[in-house]
Amino acid sequence: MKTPIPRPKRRATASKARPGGDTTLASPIVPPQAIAGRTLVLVIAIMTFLAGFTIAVVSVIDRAADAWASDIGREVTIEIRPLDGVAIDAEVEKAVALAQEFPGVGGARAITEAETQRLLEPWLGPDTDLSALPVPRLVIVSIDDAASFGVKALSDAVGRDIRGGSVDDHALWVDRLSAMASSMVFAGVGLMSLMLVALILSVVFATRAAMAGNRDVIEVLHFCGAEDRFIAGQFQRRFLLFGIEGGAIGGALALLAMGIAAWAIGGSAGRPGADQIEAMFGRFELPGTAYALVLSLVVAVALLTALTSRLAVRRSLSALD
Amino acid sequence: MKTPIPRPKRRATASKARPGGDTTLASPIVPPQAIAGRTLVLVIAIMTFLAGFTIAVVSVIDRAADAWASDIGREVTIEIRPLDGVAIDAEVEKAVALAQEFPGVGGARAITEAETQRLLEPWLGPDTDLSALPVPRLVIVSIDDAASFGVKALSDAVGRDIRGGSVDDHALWVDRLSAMASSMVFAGVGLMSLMLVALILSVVFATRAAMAGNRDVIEVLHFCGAEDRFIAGQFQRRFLLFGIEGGAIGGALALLAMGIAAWAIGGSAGRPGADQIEAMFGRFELPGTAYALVLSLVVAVALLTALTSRLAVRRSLSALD
Amino acid sequence: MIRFENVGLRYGTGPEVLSDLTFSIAPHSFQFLTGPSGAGKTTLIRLLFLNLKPTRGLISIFGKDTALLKRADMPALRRRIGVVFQDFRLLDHLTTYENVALPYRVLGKDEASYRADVVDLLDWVGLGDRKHVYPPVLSGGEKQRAAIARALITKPEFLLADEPTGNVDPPLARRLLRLFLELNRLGTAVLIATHDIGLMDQLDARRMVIENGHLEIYE
Amino acid sequence: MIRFENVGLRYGTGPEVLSDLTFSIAPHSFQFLTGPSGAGKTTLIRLLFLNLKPTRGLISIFGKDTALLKRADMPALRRRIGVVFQDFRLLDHLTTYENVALPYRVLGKDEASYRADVVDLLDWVGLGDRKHVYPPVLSGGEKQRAAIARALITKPEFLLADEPTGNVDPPLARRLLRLFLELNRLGTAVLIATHDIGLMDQLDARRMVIENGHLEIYE
Ligand SMILES: Nc1ncnc2c1ncn2[C@@H]1O[C@H](COP(=O)(O)OP(=O)(O)OP(=O)(O)O)[C@@H](O)[C@H]1O
Ligand SMILES: Nc1ncnc2c1ncn2[C@@H]1O[C@H](COP(=O)(O)OP(=O)(O)OP(=O)(O)O)[C@@H](O)[C@H]1O
Ligand SMILES: [Mg+2]
Ligand SMILES: [Mg+2]
Repeated sequence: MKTPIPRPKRRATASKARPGGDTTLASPIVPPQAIAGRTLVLVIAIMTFLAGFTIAVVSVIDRAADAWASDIGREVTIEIRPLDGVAIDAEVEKAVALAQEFPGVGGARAITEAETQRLLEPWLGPDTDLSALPVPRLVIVSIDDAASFGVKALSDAVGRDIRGGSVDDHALWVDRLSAMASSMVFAGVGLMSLMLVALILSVVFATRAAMAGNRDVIEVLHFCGAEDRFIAGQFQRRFLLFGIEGGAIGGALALLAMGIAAWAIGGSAGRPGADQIEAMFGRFELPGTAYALVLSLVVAVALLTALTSRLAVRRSLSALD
Repeated sequence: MKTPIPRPKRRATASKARPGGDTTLASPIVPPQAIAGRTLVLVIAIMTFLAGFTIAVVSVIDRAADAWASDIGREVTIEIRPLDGVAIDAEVEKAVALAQEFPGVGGARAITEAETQRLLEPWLGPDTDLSALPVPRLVIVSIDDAASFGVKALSDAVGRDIRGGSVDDHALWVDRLSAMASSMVFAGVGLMSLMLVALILSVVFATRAAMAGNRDVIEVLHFCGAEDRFIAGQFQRRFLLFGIEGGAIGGALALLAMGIAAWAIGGSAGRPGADQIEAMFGRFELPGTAYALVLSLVVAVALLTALTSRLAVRRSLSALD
Repeated sequence: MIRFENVGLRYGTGPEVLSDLTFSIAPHSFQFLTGPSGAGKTTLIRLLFLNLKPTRGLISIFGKDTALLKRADMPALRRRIGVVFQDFRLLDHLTTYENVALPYRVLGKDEASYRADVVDLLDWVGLGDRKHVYPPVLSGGEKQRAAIARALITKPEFLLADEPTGNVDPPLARRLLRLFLELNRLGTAVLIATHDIGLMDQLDARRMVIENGHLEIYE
Repeated sequence: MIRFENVGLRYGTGPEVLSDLTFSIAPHSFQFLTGPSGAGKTTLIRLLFLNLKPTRGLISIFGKDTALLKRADMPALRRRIGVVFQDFRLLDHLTTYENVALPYRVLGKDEASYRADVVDLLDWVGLGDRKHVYPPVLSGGEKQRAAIARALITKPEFLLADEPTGNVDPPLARRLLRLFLELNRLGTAVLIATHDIGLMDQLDARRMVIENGHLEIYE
């Protein structure tokens, strides 16, 4: 029998008859790695889930904090104390007119006596006749365009033009609430950074662990004359897939968990406590940025995984020569 | 030269002279596993840290929620409306006396007119003469022993004995706040369960990944006639150490992070917002149970790691025969 | 000591690699096992040290029917058998010395009690100055000798060596053969699977030849 | 084609494993490399396929001084060299067929263009019916033949084979030798490291003998 080395003629026929027609190159060059690969995907999924969940929570808090700060900041109150010999109703109307003309103001509204009475009821009892009392009247000024509105200018104008009038900009409350909100956001961002550091560390280490079993493969490919680029590319592709798989699972679960939380809280609308939570956090609707952030998290995780595997391959390769 | 096989005499001298005196059995039977082992420790540390941190936060919230609910629940207010022909001051004194006698009550205190005025100032302006007004008077009753105190009995007694008197037990507020607190605790416990599931999954998978590289070792030991118990024991011991190392690092970091958070918030006492946070969460002191929980978390993680490795060894072994 | 009766073995659903093997191995005996590559030598050795169960037939080892053996009894039995694997199976994280000492460690022996034995044996197989290096830096022949030393160190009652001289030069192969003979002289039954005709010709020993799944024995 | 001048090599701080090697290997030549176990045959082969850098001396491969080679140039050079490793180095997750086809895959060739070659070569080395199994279930000799097939498949200009017949029976060894000779006849320079005197005696080829770090050449 002739050795199989030079066979120009047989090769020609062979490519027609395909003697090995049942052989296919199904296996990827990089091994599928049952356990190490599955672990990597799982670790990525868990960490992406936790980080994604944190991102979602932090963005809900962030939005809520914004809303608190701006809701309160968007109103100032003009208080008009009754002075002897001054028609208070006329002053109130003047104040409303003055405020409405002011730049940046969306509208101004006087609080009626009935409303005032309701506000004071807990203190004065239900049957007090307010008209007999020197109760100050309030005008709520809502601000449309905070940039062009100047609380100082309004205050000056009110002091000048409205007798017994003064402006309360709720500065104390705005300060306190926005400080509290920013503390919560600060804590949330801190937690998120922690999560991201944990995410990066886990992904990098899990990838490197999964790569550790591949030294042989890298070596053999290298000795077969494969370019570094080729080898790194093979691993990068597979680990990119691991990263996408893990990241997508984790990210989807994070969004799902957030959705379930929103539904559970929404569903308990009648329950006591739900109102407080809703008041604090809004309707638990995820802002669109949260989706975008979670999505970019998934992309970043997949890229990180691929990059780590690439670096691991490069390191293995440069240790070889 | 004689083959080295039977040497009863030489062995005797040898054990004196120690020809191989420089040889020691330093290496553990189970390989130290540079990357896979380090990854396992890291994953354990990260997950323990996150779970520990969550436990700490949840126990702070839990304690704060308890405190809110009980602080509010520990006070009821008696409101005494002025009625024509009744000496209100006398009724207030009677109410204080009545309340103080009540079982479970720690003390009762009438709110002075000056205090009432301060409370009403935002509404009525600074210069109102309250004596001219039919302002109700309040008696704050603080409760020492919630078990023996019956709000209904007090309410009945007040209605019977004090003219114009009624009891406000803040039931609405207590309900609302305790619902809110329990919602937060519920969310926290949910998050904690999530973390624990993530922790268990990560530890189990990372351990199995680290074990995957050890099939050879298990096989060789097995073929050398090692008992299953011996092999499992070797691995279990090493992985217990991995678990303790990772768990201790993560647990310590979690407590440290909590400490830093407490310090940072404590240090910002003067800052606006800090008061709100302190009011909400107490002094950020970790309850002792949090330390105990984090510690038992570390122990549980270490045991889980060891147990997973043991099961992995057993599975490998039973696949061998 | 060892008895095979009508043993057949197939891997999975493949063809029968070994069929109708009937033979016995006496205590203190010395035999070569040979046959073309892929004939089933390694398979037979795996049957002999309880790493494979036969598809059919009866195997009894040290007088015990292997089909009736409980898992818990196997380690004790395996410790009476030494194996040199064709692919060495050294542990890469242990030094040569530690690899060879492994069977003693598994027995829970104190190091002082076997250190001299291990060192002497390593000297004999020519690894005296490679004691403290790890297998990945050993040459092929050095690995093979370490694997042999590990199989011999506890002087088992039955020694199985799978191609133990494939990676060493003829003088060294002769030296190793002397080691096997010495062990045999002390009472160990020895079975050496080999392709090396030069090695077999040095000795007038029983030859077991596997071909096409069948065993023929030339005493 | 290959030229060594005063090449010396030590591992780490150990003694010099090879010293003052001066020789050249001509294109189309055929030589055996032999020497006792641990002499440095594998080490020399590693120098020849750029897996090790010499501690001193000059190596030129295909006319290029290896000390001046850039990393980026090495893969192209390595592709002109086929290597049979002493420990086979097959990839366990690829079938025999895929292992042998690997050098083609690395070149980015289309499968249809080499399938027949691979199948023919596998048939020749007697692995025709083991094409689709994975290396862990191959016998020692089967693995060795797969490793040989992988080194030959692209008909490299220079073939290095480290102990390529240590696990096969003499008739199969002769058959494999014929394969190497055929390759040589087609223009490949062949270097076979072996302990097998029977194999070397079949051929009147140049013999390079390493002993105590020194090389002697018998033409
Ligand atoms: N685990 C397995 N699963 C399936 N087939 C196997 C397995 N192990 C071995 N074989 C096949 O069984 C046959 C006999 O293998 P074995 O290893 O016993 O041969 P051998 O006589 O030792 O050969 P060599 O001399 O080449 O080592 C071979 O064809 C081999 O491919
Ligand atoms: N990476 C390494 N580091 C240190 N020493 C090594 C390394 N590789 C081999 N050696 C030592 O160098 C010497 C030569 O080894 P080499 O593998 O070249 O021998 P060989 O001639 O191929 O032997 P064999 O015929 O047994 O395969 C041996 O003593 C070996 O222990
Ligand atoms: Mg075999
Ligand atoms: Mg070698």
